[in-house]
Amino acid sequence: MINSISILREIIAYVFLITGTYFLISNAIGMIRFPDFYLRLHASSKCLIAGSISVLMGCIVLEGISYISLKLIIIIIFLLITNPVAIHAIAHFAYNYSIKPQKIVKNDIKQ
Amino acid sequence: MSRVHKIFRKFYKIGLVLFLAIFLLFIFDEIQNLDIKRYLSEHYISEGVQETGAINLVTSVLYDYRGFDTLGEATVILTAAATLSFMTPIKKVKMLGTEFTIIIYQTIIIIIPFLVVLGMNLIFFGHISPGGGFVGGVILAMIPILVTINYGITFSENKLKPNHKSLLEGIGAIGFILLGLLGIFAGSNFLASGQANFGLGNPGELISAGLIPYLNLMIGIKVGAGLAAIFNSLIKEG
Amino acid sequence: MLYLILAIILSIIITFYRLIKGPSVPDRLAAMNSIGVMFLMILVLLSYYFERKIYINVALVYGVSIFMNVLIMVKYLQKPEKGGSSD
Amino acid sequence: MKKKLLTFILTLALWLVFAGHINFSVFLLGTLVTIICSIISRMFAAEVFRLLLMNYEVKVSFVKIYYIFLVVGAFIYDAFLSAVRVSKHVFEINPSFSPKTVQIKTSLQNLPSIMILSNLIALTPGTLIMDFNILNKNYFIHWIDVRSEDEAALKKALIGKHEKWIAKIFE
Repeated sequence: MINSISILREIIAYVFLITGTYFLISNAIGMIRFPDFYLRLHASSKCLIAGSISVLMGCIVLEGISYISLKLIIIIIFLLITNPVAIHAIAHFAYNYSIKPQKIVKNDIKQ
Repeated sequence: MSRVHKIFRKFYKIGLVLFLAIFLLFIFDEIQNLDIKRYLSEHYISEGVQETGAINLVTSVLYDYRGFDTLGEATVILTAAATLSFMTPIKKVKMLGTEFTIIIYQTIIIIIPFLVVLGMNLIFFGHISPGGGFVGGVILAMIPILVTINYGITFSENKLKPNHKSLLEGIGAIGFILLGLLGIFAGSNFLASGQANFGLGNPGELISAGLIPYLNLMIGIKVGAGLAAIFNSLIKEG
Repeated sequence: MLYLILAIILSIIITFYRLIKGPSVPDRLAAMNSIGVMFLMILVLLSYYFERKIYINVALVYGVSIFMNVLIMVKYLQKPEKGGSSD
Repeated sequence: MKKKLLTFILTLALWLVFAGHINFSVFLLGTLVTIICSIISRMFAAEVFRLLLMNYEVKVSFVKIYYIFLVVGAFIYDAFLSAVRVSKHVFEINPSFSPKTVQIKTSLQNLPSIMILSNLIALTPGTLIMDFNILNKNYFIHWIDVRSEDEAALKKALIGKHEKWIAKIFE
């Protein structure tokens, strides 16, 4: 009984870890394949955040309840607060650097 | 002709880097296969915990066995901060920079208490977990740097005066030397904590390892104040 | 666990192409940020692989320093006056 | 006074998590560090824990806790959904995009709520904030793929729903 629960926990943990690694690899390939700067930034924000959260969640499931999993939760909260802000800072910097989005369909910003 | 020259220059740089990498690889391979018996490192690893009382071996080497070298490293930061504050102009030249939006301001305000707790934890737990005075000082120095890039140099120097920073740095340096002199009063060498038996305690508790936590605290204060002073004077020069 | 670490190292190497090639400065900044977070994941996974879980503190400090790095770079980098490669 | 006690307990809990074990000496040092932390954060930022400093009744606070869980759940759900969509674009053979920049006006007043809404917008499927105007409270947003006008209205409604939740917490 105990053995099957530990096996189930390992399976859940590795599912989380493998999805996280998949998101990180898709971030790396998207950074190369996308044609425009802002599109690359989309790949770099969403896939990066989801991948890192998924890897850390896998580590928490592998660990169980202890001080180390609390530290990992603090890392998750820190990444959730700071990483979108860092991406926003880079996008704002590029907007001031006068990089225009290419292939635009409709533009609502009054020039 | 010029195009050939340009291509040659590009490949010359790449070839230089590759040559250096292969050279370093051979050197590391040689170092791995050397037959020198490492008496000193084996002594540190086997007896370090009992002699100094600190679980973290790096800290026990840095503040006990080689404490005098750490004093030398700390002097480098003191000299750099003193020289920079001596050379900067009194009149503040504003350095150009992109304006941040209100979102980034708000995030930085939320992060500041987290940084204080993290830095203090790294300093005070330097002898039983990874960390130490240098890293904790850098984390604490991030707070004045963040305030400087957020609200500008004038606000930052109004809140934390440069004189106070240099006073804090002096307290760190002099305190380190005074703690070192305690070893001489106890009848041992300069900067001796393990040899002079200053209450080593049980390894793994907060109050243990003799003088090492206090030395950590002094180094943390000194590095934090010094780095903040260096950053502010570099920004002011423009 | 080792194969996951190798996969993340592979993705770091792929992202390095954008860091070197990148036509403009913000491209390089975005590549630098993503390489930093990927390396943070490697630090967490390595502490599990060697079973020294106390080294998660290193990952915390590294995560703080990435954020600082991006903010200072964004603050003090400027567009060159003439001859810059904007488009 | 009650709110100050709450901030004290939160910072002390952070210290104990970092410390790794609970002891009498660790606890004593933690109180000292918490006092130093409150002094420094008072020096630089007056309104650090603005959410906790406000006055409200017991029944209202339970409702607020429910909405906090809702927002955190929306955070993580949006992150995964958007990552799946973007990674679907990555592995297409001929990726086709229709990007669009748009501006959205918010009705939020507090600065922390604006920050949290911007974090949420950075994670909803295919949006990215380029600029924020403090006078008009306008977000300039870059969207990755919007095929038609209906889809745009749908996504604007999604952002409006998040905005309503955050307004329940902070205002």
